[in-house]
Amino acid sequence: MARVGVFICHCGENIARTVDVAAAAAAAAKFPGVVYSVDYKYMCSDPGQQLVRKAIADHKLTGVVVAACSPRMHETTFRRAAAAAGLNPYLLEMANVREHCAWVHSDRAAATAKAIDLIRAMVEKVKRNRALHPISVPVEPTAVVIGGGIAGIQAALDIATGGKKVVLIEKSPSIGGHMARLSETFPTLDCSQCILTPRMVEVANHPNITLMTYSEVEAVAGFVGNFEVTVRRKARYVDLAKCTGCGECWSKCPNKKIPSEFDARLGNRTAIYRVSPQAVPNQPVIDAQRCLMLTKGRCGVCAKVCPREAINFKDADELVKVKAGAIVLATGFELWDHSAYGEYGAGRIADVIDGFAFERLASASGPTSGEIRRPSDGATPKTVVFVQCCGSRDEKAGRKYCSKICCMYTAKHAMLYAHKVHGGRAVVFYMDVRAAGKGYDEFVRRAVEKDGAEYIRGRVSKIYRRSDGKIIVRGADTLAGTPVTIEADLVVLADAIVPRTDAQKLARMLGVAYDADGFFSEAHPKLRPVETAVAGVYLAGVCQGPKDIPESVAQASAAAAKVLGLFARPKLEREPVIARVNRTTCAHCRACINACPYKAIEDFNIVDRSGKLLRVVANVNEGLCQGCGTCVSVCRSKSMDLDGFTDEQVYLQIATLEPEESPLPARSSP
Amino acid sequence: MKLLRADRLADLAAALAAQGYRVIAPIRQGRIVRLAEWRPGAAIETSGISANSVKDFLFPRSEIIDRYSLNGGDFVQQEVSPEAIKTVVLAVRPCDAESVSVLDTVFNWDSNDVFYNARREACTVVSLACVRADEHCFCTSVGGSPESAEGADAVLRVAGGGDKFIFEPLTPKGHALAEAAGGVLAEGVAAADPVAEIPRRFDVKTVTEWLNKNFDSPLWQEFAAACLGCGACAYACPSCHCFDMQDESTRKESVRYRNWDTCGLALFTLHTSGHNPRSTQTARWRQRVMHKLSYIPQRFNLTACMGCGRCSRLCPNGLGISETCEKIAQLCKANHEGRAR
Amino acid sequence: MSIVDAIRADAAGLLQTGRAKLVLGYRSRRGQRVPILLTDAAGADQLVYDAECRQNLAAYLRKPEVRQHFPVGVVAAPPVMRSLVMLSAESQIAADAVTVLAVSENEYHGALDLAATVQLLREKYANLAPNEELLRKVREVAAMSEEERAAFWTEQFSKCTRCYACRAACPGCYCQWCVAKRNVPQWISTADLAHGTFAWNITRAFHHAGRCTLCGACEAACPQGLPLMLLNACVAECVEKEFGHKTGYDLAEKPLIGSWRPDDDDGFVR
Amino acid sequence: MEKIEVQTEVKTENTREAFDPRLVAFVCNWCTYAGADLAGTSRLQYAPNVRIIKLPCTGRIDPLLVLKAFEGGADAVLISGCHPGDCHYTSGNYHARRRWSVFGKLLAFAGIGGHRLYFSWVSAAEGQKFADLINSITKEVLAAGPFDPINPARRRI
Repeated sequence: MARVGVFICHCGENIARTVDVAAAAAAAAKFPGVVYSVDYKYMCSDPGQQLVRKAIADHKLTGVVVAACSPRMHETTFRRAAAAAGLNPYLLEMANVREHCAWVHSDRAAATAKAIDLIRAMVEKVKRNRALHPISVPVEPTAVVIGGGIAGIQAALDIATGGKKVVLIEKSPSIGGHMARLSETFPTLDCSQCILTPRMVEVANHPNITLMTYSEVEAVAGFVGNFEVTVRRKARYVDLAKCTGCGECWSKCPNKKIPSEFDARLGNRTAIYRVSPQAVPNQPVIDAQRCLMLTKGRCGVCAKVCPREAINFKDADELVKVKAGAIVLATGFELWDHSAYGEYGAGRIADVIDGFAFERLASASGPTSGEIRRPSDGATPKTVVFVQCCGSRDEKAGRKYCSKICCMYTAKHAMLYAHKVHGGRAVVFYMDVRAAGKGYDEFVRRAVEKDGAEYIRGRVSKIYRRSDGKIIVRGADTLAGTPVTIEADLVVLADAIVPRTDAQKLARMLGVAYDADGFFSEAHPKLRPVETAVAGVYLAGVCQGPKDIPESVAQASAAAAKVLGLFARPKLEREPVIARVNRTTCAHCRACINACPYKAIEDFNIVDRSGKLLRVVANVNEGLCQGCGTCVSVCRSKSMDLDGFTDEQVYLQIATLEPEESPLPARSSP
Repeated sequence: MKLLRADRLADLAAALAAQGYRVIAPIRQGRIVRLAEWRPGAAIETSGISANSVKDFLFPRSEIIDRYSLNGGDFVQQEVSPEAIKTVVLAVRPCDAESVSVLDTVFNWDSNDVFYNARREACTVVSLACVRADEHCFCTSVGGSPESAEGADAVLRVAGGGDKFIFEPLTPKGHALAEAAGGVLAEGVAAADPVAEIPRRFDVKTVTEWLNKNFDSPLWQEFAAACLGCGACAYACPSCHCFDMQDESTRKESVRYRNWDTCGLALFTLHTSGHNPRSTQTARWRQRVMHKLSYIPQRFNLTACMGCGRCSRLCPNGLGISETCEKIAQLCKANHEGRAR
Repeated sequence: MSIVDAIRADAAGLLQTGRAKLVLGYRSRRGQRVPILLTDAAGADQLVYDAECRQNLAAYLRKPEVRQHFPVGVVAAPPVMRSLVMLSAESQIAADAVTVLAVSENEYHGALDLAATVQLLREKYANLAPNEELLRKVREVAAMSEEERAAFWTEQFSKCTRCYACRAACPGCYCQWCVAKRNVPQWISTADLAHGTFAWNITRAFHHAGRCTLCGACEAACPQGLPLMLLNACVAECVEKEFGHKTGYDLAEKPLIGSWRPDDDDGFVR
Repeated sequence: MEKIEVQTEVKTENTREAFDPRLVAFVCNWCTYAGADLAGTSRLQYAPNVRIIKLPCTGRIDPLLVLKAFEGGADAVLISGCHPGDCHYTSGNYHARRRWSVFGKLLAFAGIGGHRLYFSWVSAAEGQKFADLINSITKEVLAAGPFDPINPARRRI
């Protein structure tokens, strides 16, 4: 027989003012199964908790209902108190008579009646509660970091320095990401490569970091503490163990006119190439689509000149399985392709470029060695127009959000231009200048006041090349209320930041949610900004939303702290609210397997003693199940149930909320 | 001799209703004819056989047999009296009327079922001898006949080529009914029309003998092959009488229902352990046939099949007691001939 | 060769070659069409087929007595073919467990495996003509006032004896433990009083959302004449209109209830 | 198939007696329950007719729960959870939405219309929306009258 104790909190006057707590306690005392019922001024106070502990012991309670505030406030408090008295904490439930009753009603009689109903429902529920025990899952103390940009680098270094193993997976042949392509960084104007390169090298040399460049995640299985990540190591055709990065091969490669992705196609590279002189690892890779040997079967110059015999034309993709306890997503971003804007020349005007192209023009290691020359003819532009919000904050283009960093880098571009081309004219079209951040607004002011950038508030409606080669930028000055036409030599569009095109594929692999714009969703926008809703998967950098470098680094360190926290204990404990299959009655229709948002349900073979397959049924993986209960609802035979919210518990809650006078049939059918 | 014009059947119903009877009669509802409470204006269909049987009004599909109320922490048992409304069931088939004897027996053999008996006491059964039968009727094969009066309180017999009925009261209840009918029944003389000819399909004694010896026959698998395991046959059967008990409760009270149940459903014999002694539909169908034609005959010297043919008529899959019995009879005949030779 | 002759020949062939150990078909009995389970090719000449063959023979595939005879041949009209595909998608039958003797009112398509059956369905039976009479009745009920509709269903459900003939006749009802059997908790009252029969019939209809092929076997099996197809058609209409879902045309079909799209109807949500 | 419109209009000529509607709300733990908490902490007043039953996610809310609530005499049932895309469990509410889309139409067809069964998305931030929702549902149910005692879904006396 159930022996339930009911504890009704006055919450000072908060509850007692509206709910007749004494009447509620008296009513609860009469509920079937209730052996103890009391009201008290402050249940969450020490004496209040002591009341619970003592009653559990004195009355041999098998269940406790605390009628007080929202369980979100104090459920943990009271469950701890129950546990201290030797009662399984999951045998305690809270009836929310403050937020859901006393605070939202003024009619004392109605509020009291409602409070009694809420308590009765919880008493009925707790009578069917089962002792639950936190689920213990072993943890593989290795983290996989996906993406080798600054966020991934930071996360990897922090975790590795914390003493745990890291596997850093990077899609391209070198780590460094977009930051490696920048010239200088705002607001300090320090050289991007100068601050990044040491970090890249540290990654390569760190004993706790395994670096997998030119590799992509192919599949993810498992769950927090026990992921298995399948990585495709793409064929590099260069044996990293043998290659010293001497450069003989790429200097002799006959195919020299391949536009360099790193240099925003403003410079060229060879078919066997290093991404950049600072690449880590500092060894080349063969572009299989461009290599004459690999495409046409003749050439092989690189192999001939290589002093270490490191070239292997027979290299093939390789699948590697990595076991990991946590995953950090740092897949970064790409720029939106402005060729969708027909009014801006649809990407066909060579001298209308994006921000990265300008970074490469301004970079000392770039194709122009840091001189600002326009792509079409190499001339030094006398007038440069910068257009902010190109694709951002534009519903028409499908992106309502602000890309966040463009205001700052545009100011930086204008400033760098002024420093490099004396007497040049920099015009910036903007919607708003968003420069919140330490030293940011000052930086923009400097661009305007010291370096003479002309800021025009308004959108650009059209960009085209006039027959004389000038690029005509038509727009509006909304402050002056006049149309503006600028004759420019170069136009730099601050294209929107968009997630990697293949990010959604990765999200689906992991079960991680992404928002309407394709950025990964954090578990909570305020309180869990680096976790995803999938336990053990964390976010770092722009893959979660537009960010600048310090923010990306901060989030990466936060993600690393979360990973180290997870790895601090050899096993992890999870809330035992998980689904269970009744194997006797499961019909194996696989509806639950299809519906589970976590892929936590799998086939399970029931075999006899000789190993012969008898039946296949569904099985819940305790480590993966998050306890949403979607499987319970799609199960037609009710062979699935959810601990903590079982069918029986919910049924009794509903049944007891019927009006008291709710009758049973008075008579049989005649 | 009391006579009733064929077109005055509804008047008889009206007269009885006026005398406080609840009148149950075969009435068309959609695509089927069911025994249902007669309301003024409803036509009584006498041509075929109703989908449900008299059983529905003696042993209803759900009956409250116990009731408790909650008083403080204690349950208090409440008095539950059987629902027994003075009822007449009009123009049912002789096979239906006969089935009442089986029900009388099974509800009274070890203890007296007060619920059944109260309803039975309050119920007057008027059968209508069959002048027509369909291809599923087989009463003559199980010892019945289209003009049997067994179990009936009064019999209607078709006369004058169908334009009138002879009303023949048989029991005090039947006579009381005739009195209540008053002027609707007229005195007169008529000769009953010939009853339907229903060929004998099998000899029930031979079948029972075979059943008594062949519980383990592999043929059961074949007999039951087409059975998908529902309760259509048992619930339509006038003599099937198995039930289950279920409790239902609210905040203040709880009731215990006696609901129809059937050996055709797997749940019927399922143990709490998960073991089911009748784990296959083959075993369940065998139970149904055995119960009717072996166990009840052995125990009560009765045949629990009236040959109404409802099982064959309603089974979507063509099973029926007669189908199985015919197969058994053929088998016995073949065996017999084989031995003779 | 007539349709029936072709079915007989193929059924006999399947049994003779061992491609099937059992053939599920129809025979004639006292003017009714009833199922026959053939294990011997010699019995194939009992097989018949016409529009009166209303049972969905796919329902037999849940019987252990039938499953022990896998692989089986099944005489199947388009709705039954769709049921077979649905059963395969729901992992109730292996792809090689069934050979389909694919037939329609005026054509016989031969003995096909499930993949070929899907192809046939897509090519020739992608848009099965709706039952106009049924739709007319659905519209009639839909047009009633809410009170009238409640009264209509009260009367209909009051006939239900909970014999579960509808369940037995339906291939989609393969759960050994139907929700109607559950008693901890007892979601569906077993008493034949209104609430139990309402809960049963509504739950039955809902459980077939996106799975029902409108074969009509349940209604044909109902001994009390409940208009079950009205409920089935109402659900099927919603499923097709709102989600473009038609079951039984894809062996890898995802269940309708148990999958979702971000652009699913949101109009009814406040 | 041509679209079938189910009549769900409440007859306005019906004059209903005043009564105290009973509203059972099945809500998810992460959004609507928290939204109702916010209504509380913001001291937003709403009709005391609602009884909240908390479940982890709208995905957990089986149609059987709704049938049970109606059986016992609920005048209206509300199902509420996270907005599309906001589900704590990523997609439980999407599953729920599809389920309710079908089930709502089936129930309407069987005689339980729109003024008995309500669906809403209420986020943890929408305390006001929750309060408004309860008030408007209570008002609508008052106008529609008590859940028909002879509705087939009701436990029959």
